[in-house]
Amino acid sequence: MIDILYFAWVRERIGLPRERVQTDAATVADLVAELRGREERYALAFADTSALRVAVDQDLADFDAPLAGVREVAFFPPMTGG
Amino acid sequence: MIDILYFAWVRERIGLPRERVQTDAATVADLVAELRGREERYALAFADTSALRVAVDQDLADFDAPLAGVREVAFFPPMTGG
Amino acid sequence: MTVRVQTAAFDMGAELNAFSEGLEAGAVVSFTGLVRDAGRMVAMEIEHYPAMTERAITAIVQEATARWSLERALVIHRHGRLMVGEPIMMVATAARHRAGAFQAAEFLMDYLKSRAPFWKKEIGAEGEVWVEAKASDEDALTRW
Amino acid sequence: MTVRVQTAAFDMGAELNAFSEGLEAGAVVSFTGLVRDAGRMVAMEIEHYPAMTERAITAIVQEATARWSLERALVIHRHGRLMVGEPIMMVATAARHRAGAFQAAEFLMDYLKSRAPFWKKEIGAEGEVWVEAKASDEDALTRW
Repeated sequence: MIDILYFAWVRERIGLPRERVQTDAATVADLVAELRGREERYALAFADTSALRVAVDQDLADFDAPLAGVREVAFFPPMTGG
Repeated sequence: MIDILYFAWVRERIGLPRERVQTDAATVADLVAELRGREERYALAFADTSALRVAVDQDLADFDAPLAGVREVAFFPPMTGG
Repeated sequence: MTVRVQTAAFDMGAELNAFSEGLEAGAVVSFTGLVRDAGRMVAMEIEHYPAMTERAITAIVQEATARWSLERALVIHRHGRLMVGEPIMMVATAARHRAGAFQAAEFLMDYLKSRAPFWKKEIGAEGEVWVEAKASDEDALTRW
Repeated sequence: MTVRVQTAAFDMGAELNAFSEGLEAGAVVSFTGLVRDAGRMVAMEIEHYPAMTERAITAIVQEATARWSLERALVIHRHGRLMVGEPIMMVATAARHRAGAFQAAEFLMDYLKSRAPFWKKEIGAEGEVWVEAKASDEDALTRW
């Protein structure tokens, strides 16, 4: 089981801030492919991953990051702090 | 008549903060040569003009600046503000 | 090193004074970001990723502290609803000389802009819009 | 634009708050220089050239304001006798974006260091010594 978190417009498009999923995805990219296949709103949110950033267990990561042992994955647009 | 001002260690070496002099010096460099010839303390203060800065009528200037019409010349070491 | 992530407004002057109290360093630089009125904006809403935010900022501050031998560093960043003119965030750095204090503050700002998990939304009379990340902010990181 | 040359101490936090009051700009940078304890120093004495000081600083601030489209700029510089830990001077800049505010503040500092008519003397238990200008400060001007 992995907790998936969504922020900003990713959260708004998918319609929820977090969910817990059962997955055998080996990498973040595999997880994205799985989510895209679920429903139109996921397909829309993940249409262009170059517009997205990902954090794995609260550290910024790449989409090819492995998911073995991971508890939390977060998807969001490029950050706009400061 | 020109007012000559001295600051920081130039003032200390010469022993006064300002004086009024009658001079026919055409440039700052001519004035320096004239002052050097006066007394040992002036010769010491002006021994190395590369260690000095000059302002003419309260604007930073070069040693070859002309003195025609000038009312105030100031000599001091490189500034250390901030 | 102080890192605070909060919804409450803060008094930048009081923060600067508290930061500078008893310093041995000679140079203190501060940056404060204010909600700027970008047209018909009435407020700004800042979302963040609570579990990650302090951790990400702390890592950035530790890097700056080591790199520029800072005596102290401060980051305050707000989230939630902010009005036009209110302070959004503040960075302060204290170093022996001015070059280090300035560089560390700019480094912190560049990293906070693009690497700390905050997202800004402008709330206007006619709707809401997420602030888009600027390519120039991402580019700014390459200088460090 | 505010330029103040004074012997009195000042409250940097109160100055920063007053400076930022009602700004439209989004970015405020401040620099404060404090008397650093350089060994056995007990105080610092700052001499200046009254007729020239404000005029020289004003020219520098005008140049920075034009070059970085500053909404506001502030320079406070003290002279006379200062104790260790006291603020010597302060610069603040307000611009639309952070890059302009940072650059203008650094520019002002570089020019104040080498082009404003102040001379610092360190007063120690064993004597007094004029602070020597650093080649690095003169070099810093070449970047502008």
